[in-house]
Amino acid sequence: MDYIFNGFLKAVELLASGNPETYSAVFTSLKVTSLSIASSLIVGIPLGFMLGYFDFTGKRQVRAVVDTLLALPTVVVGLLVYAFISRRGPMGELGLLFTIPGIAAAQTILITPIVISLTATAIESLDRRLGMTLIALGARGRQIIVASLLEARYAVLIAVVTAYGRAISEVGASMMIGGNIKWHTRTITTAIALETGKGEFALGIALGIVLLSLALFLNFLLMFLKRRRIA
Amino acid sequence: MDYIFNGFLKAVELLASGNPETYSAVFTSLKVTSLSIASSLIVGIPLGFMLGYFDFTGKRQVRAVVDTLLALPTVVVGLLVYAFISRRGPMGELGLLFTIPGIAAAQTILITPIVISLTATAIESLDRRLGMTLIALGARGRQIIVASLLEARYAVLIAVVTAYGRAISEVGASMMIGGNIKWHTRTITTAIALETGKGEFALGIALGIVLLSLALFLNFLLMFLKRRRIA
Amino acid sequence: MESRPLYELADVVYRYGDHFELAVPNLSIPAGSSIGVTGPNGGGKTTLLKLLSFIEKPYKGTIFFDGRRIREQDHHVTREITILFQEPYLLKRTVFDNVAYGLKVRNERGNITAKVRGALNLVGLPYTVFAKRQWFELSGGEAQRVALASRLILNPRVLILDEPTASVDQESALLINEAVRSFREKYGTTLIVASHDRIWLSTVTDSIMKVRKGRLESFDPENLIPGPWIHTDNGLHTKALSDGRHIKALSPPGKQTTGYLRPADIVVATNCPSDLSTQNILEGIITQMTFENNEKAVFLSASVAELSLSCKLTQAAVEKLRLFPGKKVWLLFKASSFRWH
Amino acid sequence: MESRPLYELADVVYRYGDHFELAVPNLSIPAGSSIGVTGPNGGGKTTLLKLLSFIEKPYKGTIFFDGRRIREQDHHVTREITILFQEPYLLKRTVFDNVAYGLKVRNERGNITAKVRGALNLVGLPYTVFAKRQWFELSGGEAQRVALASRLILNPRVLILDEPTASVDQESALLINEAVRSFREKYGTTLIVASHDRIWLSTVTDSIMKVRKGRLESFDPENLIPGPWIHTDNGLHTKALSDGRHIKALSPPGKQTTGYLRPADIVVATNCPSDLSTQNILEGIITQMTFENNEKAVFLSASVAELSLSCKLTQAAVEKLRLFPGKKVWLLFKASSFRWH
Amino acid sequence: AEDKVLQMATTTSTDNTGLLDYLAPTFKADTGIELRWVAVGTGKALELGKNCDVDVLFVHAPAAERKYVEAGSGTDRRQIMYNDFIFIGPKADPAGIKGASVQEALKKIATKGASFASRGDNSGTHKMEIDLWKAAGLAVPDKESWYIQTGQGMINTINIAAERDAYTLTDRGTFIKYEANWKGNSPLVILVEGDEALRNQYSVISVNPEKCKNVRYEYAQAFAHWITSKKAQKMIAEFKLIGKQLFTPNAATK
Ligand SMILES: Nc1ncnc2c1ncn2[C@@H]1O[C@H](COP(=O)(O)OP(=O)(O)OP(=O)(O)O)[C@@H](O)[C@H]1O
Ligand SMILES: Nc1ncnc2c1ncn2[C@@H]1O[C@H](COP(=O)(O)OP(=O)(O)OP(=O)(O)O)[C@@H](O)[C@H]1O
Ligand SMILES: [Mg+2]
Ligand SMILES: [Mg+2]
Repeated sequence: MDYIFNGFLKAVELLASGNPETYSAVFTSLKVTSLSIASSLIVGIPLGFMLGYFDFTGKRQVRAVVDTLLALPTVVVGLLVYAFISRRGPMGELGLLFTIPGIAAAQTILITPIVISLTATAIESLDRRLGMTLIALGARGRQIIVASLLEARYAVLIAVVTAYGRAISEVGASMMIGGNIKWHTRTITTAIALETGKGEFALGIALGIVLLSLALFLNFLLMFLKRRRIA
Repeated sequence: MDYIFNGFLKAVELLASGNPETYSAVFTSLKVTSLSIASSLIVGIPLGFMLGYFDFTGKRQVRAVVDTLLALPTVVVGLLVYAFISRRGPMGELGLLFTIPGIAAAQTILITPIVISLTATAIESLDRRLGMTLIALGARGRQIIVASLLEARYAVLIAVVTAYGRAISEVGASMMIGGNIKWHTRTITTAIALETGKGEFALGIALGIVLLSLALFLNFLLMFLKRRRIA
Repeated sequence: MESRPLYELADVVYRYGDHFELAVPNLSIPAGSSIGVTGPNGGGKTTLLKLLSFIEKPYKGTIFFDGRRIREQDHHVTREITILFQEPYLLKRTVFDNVAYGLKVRNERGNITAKVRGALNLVGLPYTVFAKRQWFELSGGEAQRVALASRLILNPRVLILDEPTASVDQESALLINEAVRSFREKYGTTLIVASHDRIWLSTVTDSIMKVRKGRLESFDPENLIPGPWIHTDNGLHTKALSDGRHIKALSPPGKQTTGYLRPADIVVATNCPSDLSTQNILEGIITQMTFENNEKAVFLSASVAELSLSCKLTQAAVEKLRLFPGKKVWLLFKASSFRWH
Repeated sequence: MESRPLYELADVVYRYGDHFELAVPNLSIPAGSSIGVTGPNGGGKTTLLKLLSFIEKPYKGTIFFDGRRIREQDHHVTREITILFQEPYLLKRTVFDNVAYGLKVRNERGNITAKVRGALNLVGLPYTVFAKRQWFELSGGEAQRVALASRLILNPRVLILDEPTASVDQESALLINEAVRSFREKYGTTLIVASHDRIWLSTVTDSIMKVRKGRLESFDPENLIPGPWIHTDNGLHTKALSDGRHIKALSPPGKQTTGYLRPADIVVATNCPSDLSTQNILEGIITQMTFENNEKAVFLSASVAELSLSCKLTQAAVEKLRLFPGKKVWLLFKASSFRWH
Repeated sequence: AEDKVLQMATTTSTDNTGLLDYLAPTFKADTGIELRWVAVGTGKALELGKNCDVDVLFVHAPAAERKYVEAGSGTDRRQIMYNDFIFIGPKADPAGIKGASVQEALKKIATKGASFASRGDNSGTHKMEIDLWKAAGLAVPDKESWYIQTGQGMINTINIAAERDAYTLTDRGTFIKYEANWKGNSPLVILVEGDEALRNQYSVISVNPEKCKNVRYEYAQAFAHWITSKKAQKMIAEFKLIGKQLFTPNAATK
């Protein structure tokens, strides 16, 4: 129990004292998740739209596979990506191992299924009259996608928030691909894993609180943006 | 690269040969996730309904907090639960540490926010006429909840699938609370972590494939159940 | 039928933001009566019906039902009232399950199939064709009728219908009319119906009230003549019709204001009259004549250029003038007869 | 206006599962014409309109537009056609954004505010009151009119409306009528409108067709007399009315079959006739008389017990008999006049 | 009847090498007690002991262990066995440390700025590394660009070293496993070994029953007794990984 209390104190201390190791990890986490979220949205939202909007044979099977990928363990993603970008791997030349883009690539694989699946559900949950109405009003191609996503904005937003939560909290792939290298690829979560492994439970909790504060800040920001859009 | 291929071979071998350690981990994973999914649904679905259905002051703030909890790192959950159920913790008497119910409790904390948040979004995305129609037809209290969830069934199902994916793939809390004790609390993911830690990457991948096969099987099962319900 | 008031509304107010307020200082609806509600779009009909069905709570004032204040937990009372919304929503289930839902939540499990069959019959949908259809396998009118059946099956004490015939074909409107009427006879159901179809409404209800700008008015159909009104030399204002003729009015408050003309203020002539003080003498063709049962009067519609003007006459006058649809008539009204809202 | 066919349909078939098939062996719609579509619920009106707007593709057959087959990628063509659905859907945006959306997707960014103002005016919604409202802050009829405005703003070459006046008040129906008419005059818009309101329909369209059970029929209103038909000794079948009187018919195919009676097959008398060969002589009250401009005939509705029967008469006959709403008449028709579907 | 279960916290090395899997069945056969263990870092293992969540510890961080016993959390610390640490690095050996003494090797690495991967996780290995830097009279590096702090387990740290052409300090057992995976083609080779300073001592500590009333002290004692017995010590000596002996038993057999 003490850990929790001490963890709170320590979290405040770390943040207030401007502890450089903590801030380095915070910024690394932010860089990694910004990259991975951006790329997973670019890939996942259009795919999710198509999966939700169009009817095609095998759609249900594709859906089941995407849903299965929600159960991808982070370590396995780490292993797979590692196999490709390790020096001996086919993409070893790129030098992605132990770099932030490398971690982001692994996280993208991890969270894109979430974006696809939840976006598809958001689109499927839309009123069946929407699609016809958009076409009747003259929307075509990309305009239909954009307008449908706007109609489903809250559900799509939650897809993003869920994916974000998964990315910022995952540790297996960051550890495996990033290597948890201090001052370079150490993220908040790999730092937590490290401190916990050392038996520094209070510090682990403190870092967890730092991470949650970050997420809370972003969510409140989102809340205000939402309120601004819809009075 | 080789170990991906070897991992496939090994996965087939492990499953076909009835490797007892693998099957023990599979069953442990299933037991843990069944428990955690069941309890997170019991808690999360009604809360998610309320968050999505009712308007109350502070609703948006509550929502932002729940969404923040989507970013709970598994290790932190592990630490928090550990602080409570460690022998020196307030619930130490229950002897939950290093047990399956202990892991399930931690996972429940991890995935309940997912269930709440996605259920709330599912309910919010419903047609605004539904609530009034149910009341007009005489539904009251629990009947409104049940009927609304049925209307949002696909979106709620994806909430469950997402939570399931998170539970079965998480390793931090299982490791921390379960202790990865062979034949007892070793789940597939902790086994993967162990093998990866040993450098047995192919075995890690093999176990990852086993886990995904399990998830795929369950998702296809779900797909058939869905088809049966709606011709 | 009893005449003890079933509903009594006292100083009821409901608001949407600051752009709409429904105010009902007092209103009482006798048990077993059949009330029609009409009025322009956005007048507040739906809002009133939602209050009467206890789906919405008034911001101020009280609605007494059966002499009692109703609280939210009075399920046994509120369950006796059912409302069919203007844009009915079907549950994502089969037609059967939609119609049976109300019985199921009331735990009335006996004889469900027979009851569903009966309810579908009442709205003219054969059970064998429709019961197993999914909610989306219906045309607009069919969906509306399924929604109605799901209310009728409940044998409610108060049946509130918001535009029940909006996309229903004429045969079915007739059918619904019959169903609702036989319902009232059998169960003494109190009926409250909002509709724009004044004729249909007068066949199902005993009295009609009008809701306009959130206020109850006695029902009195009016003709509307929109602007622009152009000021002329002789102190009058005129509106140009599409065929070049003009309507003259006295002092409209604004250029674009719509003028209202009561049907009773229009005189109908079969020959062009001369030497009359009325400013407006307009030739038109009778398009429709309707017998209004509640008022024992005939409403006549005549087309004058792009307008359709409604005049109220006695049966005797109609007979004397030998009016019939298609006949050419002259409509006479004074420039001062206009009312401006 | 031109009379070159704008649409030509050849052997078009559309199906929903095995319970409904719309078949149009051939149909041609001239450019600039105004066509009404009516028919019972589930007849196939909406389905036909969806095909004509290229929202749905026929299973078989071809729809030529402007003499060409239209492929999905012919956006410039399909964008000239716009349809307003029976249950309009508003985008989750403000009224302004809803109405402006069609312009935006066409990249017509000039003068949007003025155009939106104009379109809202056409449907009778003041810009200042409604433009900033959110999609849910509208009454049923207001929403329907916003949806219509979002179509009118597009100045489409073909305007397809499915029940545009279903929950619109009478004034607004008139307004819409005017708007649509002036549209046609200004832009030569081709208009296709489905509606159950035959009278309203005949004021906006040049001709009306009927869609029943997925087949096009020429429009010819009919009276429906539902069963049960009881076999009697003299070889006839009778249906009992609620007041004890009977309607007699020859050999209905089934007990519950509905009989159809054409309005032209009913003779109207102002005195009870005797010595007539017709089996059915029923006393009733005239409820409504309508002048049908397209056919230059008068349709008369009379209530006979729970039925409302429609009779078609010439203007001369109406004048001669001095018919007026509220008058008592006798309706005469033969037991053999019934048709059974 | 309730199972006799002894809950142990141990370090990853004893688990990863398979030593405990090899010993546990015999322990059960001899005493009827089932050994269950969680394999974690030394720091975490000590923390679990402090919280009374385990009955016995099997760890290798002598300094921390002594502190732990002094604080009263554990009793009866017994040395069991040792293995040794080795310096490994790229075949090319850019800093030229092959065959050098530990102190020399570290000085060369530091002056040349050759990449060095450190576990940086407070594990027994990490603590040993820090001691070695200090013993060599050098400041413990931190932000130096050649000093890679992985904060991970041994195998991952070795992997990182291999990817980065870095030196690292490892226990021999993990390296044997690593090397075996490469089938004689390992990019990293042993460069410094055999120094007395590189000894890695494993001990068993019972959790103090005076601090933790729930603890199964008897079983812990039984284990401590058993593991220091001749039989167990012989088994440890015979335990081989890929044909190589890993641990040298050195219990003070009573
Ligand atoms: N949810 C809402 N939020 C804000 N304003 C609303 C809402 N619903 C209705 N209004 C406004 O309240 C007024 C009354 O609406 P109401 O639906 O009661 O009208 P109505 O008489 O039923 O009209 P209609 O004939 O079009 O159905 C309208 O001006 C409408 O714009
Ligand atoms: N999505 C659908 N799936 C299956 N059947 C459908 C579907 N939509 C309509 N139908 C059926 O097809 C037939 C024709 O429907 P349609 O909507 O064209 O009728 P309509 O003439 O527009 O009727 P209404 O006057 O009620 O609007 C109906 O019997 C209806 O039940
Ligand atoms: Mg309304
Ligand atoms: Mg339709």
